[in-house]
Amino acid sequence: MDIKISEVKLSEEQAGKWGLVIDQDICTGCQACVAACAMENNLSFVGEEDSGYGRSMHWIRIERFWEGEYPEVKMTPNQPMMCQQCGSAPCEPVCPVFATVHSEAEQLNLQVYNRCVGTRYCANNCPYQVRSFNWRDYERPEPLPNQLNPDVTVRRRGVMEKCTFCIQRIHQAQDQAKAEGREVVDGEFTTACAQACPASAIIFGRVDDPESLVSQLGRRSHGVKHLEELGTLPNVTYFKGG
Amino acid sequence: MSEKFSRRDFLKLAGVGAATTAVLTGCGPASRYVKREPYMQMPEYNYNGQSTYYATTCRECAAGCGLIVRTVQGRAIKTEGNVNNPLNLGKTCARGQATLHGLYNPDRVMDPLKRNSRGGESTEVMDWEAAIQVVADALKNNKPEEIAFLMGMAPDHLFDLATDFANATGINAPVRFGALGMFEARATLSKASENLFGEASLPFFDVGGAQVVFSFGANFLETWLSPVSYTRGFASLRESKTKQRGTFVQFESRMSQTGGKADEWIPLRPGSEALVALAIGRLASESRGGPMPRAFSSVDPLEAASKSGIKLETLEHLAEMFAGSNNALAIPGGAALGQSNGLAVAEAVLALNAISDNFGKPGGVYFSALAPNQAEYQGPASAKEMVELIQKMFDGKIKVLFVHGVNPLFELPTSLEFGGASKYVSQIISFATFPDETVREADYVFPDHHGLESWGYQRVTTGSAQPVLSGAQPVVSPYYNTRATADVLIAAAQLAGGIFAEALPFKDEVEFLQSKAASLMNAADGSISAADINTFMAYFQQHGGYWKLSDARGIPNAVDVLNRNFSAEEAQFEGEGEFFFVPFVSPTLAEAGANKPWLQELPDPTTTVMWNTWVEMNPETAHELGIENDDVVKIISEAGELEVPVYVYPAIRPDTIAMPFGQGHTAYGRYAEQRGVNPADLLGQHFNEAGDLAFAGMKVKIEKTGKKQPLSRLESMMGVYGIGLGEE
Amino acid sequence: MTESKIVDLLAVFPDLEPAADAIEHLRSIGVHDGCMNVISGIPVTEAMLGRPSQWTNVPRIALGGALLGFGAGFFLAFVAPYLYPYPIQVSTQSYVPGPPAVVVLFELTMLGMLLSTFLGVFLDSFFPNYRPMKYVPEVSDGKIAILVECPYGDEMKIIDALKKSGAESVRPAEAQHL
Amino acid sequence: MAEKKNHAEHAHGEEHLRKKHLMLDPLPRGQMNAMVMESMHTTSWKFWAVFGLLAAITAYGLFYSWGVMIAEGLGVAGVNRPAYWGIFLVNTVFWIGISHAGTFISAILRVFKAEFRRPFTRAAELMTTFGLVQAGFSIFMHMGRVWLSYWLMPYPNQRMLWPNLHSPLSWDLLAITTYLLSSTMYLFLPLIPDVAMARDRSTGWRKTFYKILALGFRGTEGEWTHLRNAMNIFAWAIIPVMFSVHTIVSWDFAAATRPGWNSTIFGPYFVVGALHSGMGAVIMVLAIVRGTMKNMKYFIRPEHFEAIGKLMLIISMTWAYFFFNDYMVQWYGGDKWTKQLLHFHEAGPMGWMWFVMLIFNVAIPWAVLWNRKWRSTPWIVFTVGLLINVGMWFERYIIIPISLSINRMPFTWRLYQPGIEIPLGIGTLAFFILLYMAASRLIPLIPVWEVQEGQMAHELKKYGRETVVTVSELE
Repeated sequence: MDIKISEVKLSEEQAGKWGLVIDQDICTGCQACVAACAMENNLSFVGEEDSGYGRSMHWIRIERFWEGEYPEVKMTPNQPMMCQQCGSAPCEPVCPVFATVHSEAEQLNLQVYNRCVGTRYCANNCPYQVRSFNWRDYERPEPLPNQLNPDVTVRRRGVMEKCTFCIQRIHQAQDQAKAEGREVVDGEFTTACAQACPASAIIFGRVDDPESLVSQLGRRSHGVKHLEELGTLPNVTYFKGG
Repeated sequence: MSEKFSRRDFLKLAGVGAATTAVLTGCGPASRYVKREPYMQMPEYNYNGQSTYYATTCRECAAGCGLIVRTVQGRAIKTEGNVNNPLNLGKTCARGQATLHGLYNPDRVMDPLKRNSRGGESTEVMDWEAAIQVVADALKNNKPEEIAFLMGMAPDHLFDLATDFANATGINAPVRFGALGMFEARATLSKASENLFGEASLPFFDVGGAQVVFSFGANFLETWLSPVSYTRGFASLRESKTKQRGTFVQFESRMSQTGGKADEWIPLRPGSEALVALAIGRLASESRGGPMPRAFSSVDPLEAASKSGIKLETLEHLAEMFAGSNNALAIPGGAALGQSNGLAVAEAVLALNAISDNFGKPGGVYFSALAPNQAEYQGPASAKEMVELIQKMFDGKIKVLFVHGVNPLFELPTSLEFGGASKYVSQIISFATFPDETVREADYVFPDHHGLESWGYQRVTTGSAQPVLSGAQPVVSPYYNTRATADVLIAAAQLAGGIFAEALPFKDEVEFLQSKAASLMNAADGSISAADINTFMAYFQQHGGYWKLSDARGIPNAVDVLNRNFSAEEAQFEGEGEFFFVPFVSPTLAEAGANKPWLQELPDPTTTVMWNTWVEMNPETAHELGIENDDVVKIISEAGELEVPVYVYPAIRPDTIAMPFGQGHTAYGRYAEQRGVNPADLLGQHFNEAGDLAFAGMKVKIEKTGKKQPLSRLESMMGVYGIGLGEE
Repeated sequence: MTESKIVDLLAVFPDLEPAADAIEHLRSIGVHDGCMNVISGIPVTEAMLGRPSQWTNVPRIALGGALLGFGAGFFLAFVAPYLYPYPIQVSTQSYVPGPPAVVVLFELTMLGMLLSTFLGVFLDSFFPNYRPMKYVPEVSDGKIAILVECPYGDEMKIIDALKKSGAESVRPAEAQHL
Repeated sequence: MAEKKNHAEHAHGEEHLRKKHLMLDPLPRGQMNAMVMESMHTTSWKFWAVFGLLAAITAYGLFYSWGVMIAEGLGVAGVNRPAYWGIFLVNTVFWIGISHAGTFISAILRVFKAEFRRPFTRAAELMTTFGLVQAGFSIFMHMGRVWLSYWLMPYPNQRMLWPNLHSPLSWDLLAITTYLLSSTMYLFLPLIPDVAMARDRSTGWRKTFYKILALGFRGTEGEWTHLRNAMNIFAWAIIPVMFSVHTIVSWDFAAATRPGWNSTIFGPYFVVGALHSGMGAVIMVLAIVRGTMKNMKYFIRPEHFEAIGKLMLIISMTWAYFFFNDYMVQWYGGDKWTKQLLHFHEAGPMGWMWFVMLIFNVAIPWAVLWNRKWRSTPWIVFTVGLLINVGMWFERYIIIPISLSINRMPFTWRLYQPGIEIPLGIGTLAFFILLYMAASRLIPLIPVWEVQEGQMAHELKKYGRETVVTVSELE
C-alpha cells in the first residue's frame, strides 16, 4: 500500500472541507437547532437529574453569559457550540482504538461508535467540551423508537458521541448527485440545525468552494474561530456582530 | 457578502434543492389515507432506505407553519419547515421539531374511553360505534343551546366545521381559547387596533424592514403570535449586508429571551409602559421639531422618568434614537398588555408609530393578511369571554361540552374556576389526543388523530404578507385506535339525523375539506389552481396548502392617531405583596410542550433550566432576603400559593419576580406529570379593558421554606455566575 | 585405571571454609572440577570456593529477547500503520508518529529483554524440573553440600578427603523427590 | 550523638550495635528459617476475622458493584461533563504510585547496595505486584465498555486494525503490562530459593504448593549463577521501566491540551509523587507486619524505619520541589484559564483538599522525619506514611477531577461528585490488603537467603576506640 507520511495541510482549501458559519448577532437562542439535532441524530434524553449533572446528550448547546450588573446587565450574544470538526483535532490522537479519526473525504472528525470502548480521553482533550458520553442506556419507551432516524446509529451505554455535521445528509446528497452525474450544489442540503434555524443564523456548506454561501459569509470581517490559538483548525466561524 | 447572493436567494436555492432531492409526495387524488400495505405490494416509495416527504401543517401552536415530514416505511422520522410556505419559508421552532415526540409519545390516548367517575383513574375502552352513538345522543337529547364547543386557538377546518354546524343547528358558537392567546393578549391588540384605526384586526409589525425597533414587552422571538416569522424578521433587522444594522430596544421588567437580544434593555417599573411610551413620543416629537401632537402633549417626561425608574437622560436618548430614524417601529405586547391598563399601553405604543408614520409601509405597522377563505379577523376568546362561558356552565345552561385542542383545566387560571363550573355540566366529551387534566375531568375521551395523522387546513392569522391557508395531510397512518374529530362529528350528526344531519351533509372529513377548498380552485392570484377538485386537493396536499401570490396586508387608517387623547395612567396592581409578579410562557415548552421529553430537555433560552419550574429573582433581592439559588420559596398571591425553587437572575428588577408557564401538570403523561408548578394557580380574576387577563397585574409575597431543590441547568453556575469558584 | 567406577557422593559441610578446603583437597587427588557441584542455601561465589567461573546464557538470552522485543516494537510502530486497509489519519499527526514510536520501542524492548531473562533462568536451570534429584534439605539451613560425581577408582579416598576437610556427613547421593 | 556518649554506653557499644542492626545480629540459618516458617503458619482468629471482613468488602465493593456498573453503565459513577475522569483514574494513578516503592527498594537499593533493604525487599515487591493488580482493576472499571477492552491490545485481526499508538493510553497499556509482568518476575526470581527452603520444611498441601513454586530449585552453583545474573539484569533494567510507567501515566495528563495539565514537568513530578506514596505505603506495611506477624520483630527493626524515614524525608523534599516548580511556571505563565484553575484549586469548594495535601505531603513529613528517634518509632512513621498516602491521593484527586472541572469553556464547568467509585475504590483497597494477607501466610515474607548473605558480609571493626559497622562486597 502506498501511504506517504501525511503532510500537514493547514489551508482552508483542503479538498472536501465542510464548515459552518454562525452569526451570533441574529441567533435568538430559541433552541430550534438543539431540538432539530436531537430529532435528526437520535439523541437520547436523560431526564432531570442527569441533565442537571452535566450529562445531557446535546450535540449542540447555546451558551450565553452575562455582562455587567443590573440595571446595566447584558446577555452576551448566544453562542451555539457544537463539534468544531477541527482540522487538527486534539481528540483524535488520544483515542487508543482509533474510534475518533479524521476523515480525508469530508475533512470531518469522525466518531466510530462501534469501535469506541469508552475511555473518554477524547472528551477530556476536547477544548470545546462538545462531546457527549452515554453514561447509561437511556430509556426510550415504545413507541418513541418509531421516530428514530434509520440513517443514524443508536448509541448504547459506554460510547462517546458528538456532532457529525449530519454526515448522513452529506452522504445522501453526494450519492444523489453521483447518481445524477453531477456535483453537489451548494445549498442542496444542509445540516439539521441550519435547516431549522428560524433566523438562519447557522449556514452550512463547503469552505473549500470560494463561491459557496458559507465561504462568502466566512470572508466577512470580524469572524472568529474559537480557541484557534490551540492550533485546532476549527471548521466553524463565528460572527459576534453588534 | 457579495451583493449578488443574498440569504433569501440561498433559501430559495435550498428550496429547489429540497424539491429535487426530496420529491414532495402528495397523496394521489384517489388516496385519502396512508395505508400500511403488506411488503409484497409495497408502493415504490416505501422501499427500504427510501424516504418519502409529506407537506403538512405544524399543530404545536396556532401560527400554522408549513412542515415537510420525512417518513421512512410508514414512520415519521423528522419534521422540517416547508420552504414554499410563505409563513415560515422552511424554518421551524423547537416545538415544531419535537412534534414527533407527541406523535410517538408512549402516553397518548389509544382508544375511545369512558371514564367511570370524573377525576378518577378507571376508564373503560369503547368502540367507535358506541362513541359516535354517545355524541349523537348528546346532540339529540339536549337542546341546541345547551351544547357548546370549546376549541383550541388555531383557526382550522375543525373550527369551521363546528362553526357551520353551530350556525345551522343553533348550538352555541364554538369558543376558541389558548393560554398562548391569553399571554399574548391578542384581544387587547385587536381592540387597540379597533380603537385607533377603526378595524379590529391583528396588527403585524414588520420588524425586518425597520431600522429602530422599540418593543414594550413583546416577546416576539419566543411564543408571540408567530415566532418563526418574527424571528426571521429580527434576523433581517440585524442583517448588516443590505443595510445598516437595525437597533432593537426592549422595555420590560424581566429580561426575556427577546430582551436578551436587545441592544438596550430598559427595565421599567411594571405598569408604567403607557407613560413611558407617551413620554418617548413627546421627547421624540420635540426632537423632530414642529408642533407637539395632542397625543403626547399632556405627558410630563420627568414624571414618566420618576414613575418608571428610567433616567430622564435615557428617555431622551431613546427618544432621539426613535425620532432620528424614518424607520422606527414600536411594538406593544406580552406582559405590558397583561395589566389593568393593558389597552392603554397598546394604544400608546401603537401611537408612537405615528411619529415615523410607518403605517402600511415597510418596517412599519400593518394589519395581518387575512387567510384566503377568511372574511374578517376572528380572534380567540379573551379570558373575559371564557369567564362568560364558565358562568354559563355554572348556571347549568350548558349540558354538553365538547372540548378539542385545548386544556382549560391547565391553561386557565385556577381562580377562574373552570373546574368548579364543569361539575354543573352533565356531559363533557373531550377529543384530546393526550390524557391531560381536562381529559381526566371529562366523561368521555374520543381521541382525535395526532396532527401528523390528520387531514385539515389551518388559516394563518399573522406573520406572512401573503394570505396563507396551510394544508395538512396525514403523513403516517394513525398509530392508535383514534378517529378524526371531524369524522366523529359528521358521523354523529348523521346518526342524530334531522337538522344535525342536514348541517353536516358530508361523507367524511375530506369531503368537508373539499367543499371548503372548492372556492379557491380557480381563484385569481393563487399559488395553485386546477380544473377539478381532486386535482386541486392533490396540489393542495402536495404543496402544503394554498396561498395568494401577492401581499395582502391591510394598511391601518392612522389619520387621527396623533390627535387623540391617550391615557397615561399607571396600572393597578392587585394583591398585597411587595413583588410584581410576571408570569411568562416558557419559550421552549409553551402551553402544551411538557409531555414531550426532548422539549423538557431543552434548556430554557434565558436560564438554561431543564425539566422544571423556577422563579427568577434579582441577586440583590435574593441577597437581602437571604435566599440563594435552588432555595425553595413559597409565593403567595391573593389567589393561591405555590412553592418553587429560586433562580437568581441578574436581569430582573429587584421589585419583580418572574415564573415560566408550561409546567405543573397533574396529568399529561409521564414526562409532564408532577413536574414543576403552574404559575396560573397564582393568577386572580383581573382583566384589562379589552377583556384580556391582567396576568401581570398582581403583587405577591415571598416566604422562605428552608427547603432546597436543585434546578437542572445546562449552564455552569461556576462558569457563568462565578458561584462556587471561591473568593477572589 | 582400567575399571572406573562411578563415584556418586554427597558431602555436607557446616560452613564455607571446610567446603573450600574439601574442593581443594579433591582437586589435589585428581577429581576434576567438572565432576563437582556445590549446593548451597545462599549464593556462594565461585571465588569463595576457588571454583572455575560458571557459564551462563542468561545475558545472551536477555539480549536476544531485547532484540525480539525491539522487533515487535518496530513492527507495531513502523509496520502496522501501513497494514490498515485504508490510511487512518488522526489530527495532523503522521501515520508513524515519531516520539510515540520511541516509547513503543522502549517498552517492547524492555518487555522482551525482561521476559527472556526470566525465561533464560528457566532454560539454563532446566526449570521447572520435578523429577527426583540429588539433594539434602540441610542446604537450606545454611549448610553447603558438595556433590561429587565422577568415574574414579577409589571411592574411599574421596570420602576420606571430604571427611578430613571437615564434612559433617558423607553419603551416597540418591536422587529423591524434593 | 557521639559527643553525648558516656562511658557506660561506650562499653556496651558493640552489643548496642548488634542489637540495633539485623545484619550484625546473625542467627543460625536454620533458626531464621524456622522463624519465617512459623510466621507463615501462625494465624489468629483476628487474622481470619479481618480476612473474612475484607473478603466480604471485596466481594461487595469490587465485584458486585462493578457488576452493577457494567450492567447499568457509568451513570452510576460520578463522572460527568467536564469531569470525564474521576476516582477510577485517581485510584489507577494512586495504585501505580504505590507499586513504585517495591521496585525502588528492591532495584535501586540493590543496585546501590543499600544493605538495610535486605529484610523487606519482598514485602515491598509484593506491594508492587498487588498494587498493579488494583491499578489494572481501576483502569478497567473506568472504561465505558470494558468488555471490549481487548481492543486495546495489539493482535492480528481480519480487519488489520491495530491500536492507536499515538495515544498515551496505548503507551500506558504497554508500559503497565511491561511493568506488571517484569515486577512479577522480579518478585518471583528471588523468591525461588525461599520457596525451596519452605518446600524442604513443609508437609501436605503446602509441600505441593511450594514444590510447584520452587520449580525444582536445589541451589547448585549453576542455578545460583543464572539467578544472580538474571536478578542483576532485572535490577538494572526495571528501573527505567519503572520511571517510564509513571512518566507515561503523567503523559495521559501532560499530553492533553487542558489548562493545568499541559506541563513538561509532570513526568518527574509524578515519578517522585509515586515514590512518595509508595514509601509511605511500604512503611505502613512494615509497621503492620512487624506488629502483627510472629518473629518479625527480629527481622524488621527500628533501623529500617529510620532508614526508610530518611528516604521519605528526601522524597518529600523532592516532591515539594517539583510541586513548586510546576506551580511557579503555571502561575507565572499567566494563561487566564490556568490562573483560574490554580485559584480554583486553592479557593474552590474543594480548596481544603489542596491545603491538606500540602500539610500531609510536606509539612508533617518535614516536621517529624528530621528527628531520628521519631522516624525510628514504628507508630509515628506509620502515621506519617498514612498521612502521606492520603495527601498523595488528594494530589491525584486535585489533578484529575478537580482540574477537569475547569476548562476553556466556562459554560460547562461543573463539580464532580463521586458515586459508585467509593465502594469500588474501597473494594480495591480491601482486595489489596486481602491479597497481601493471603500472601503473607503463603510465601516467605522475609528473603531469608538475602538476610543471611547480608549477615555474612557485615562485621564490626574497631577504629581506635570507635567500633563501626563495616560491610564487605561479596559479589
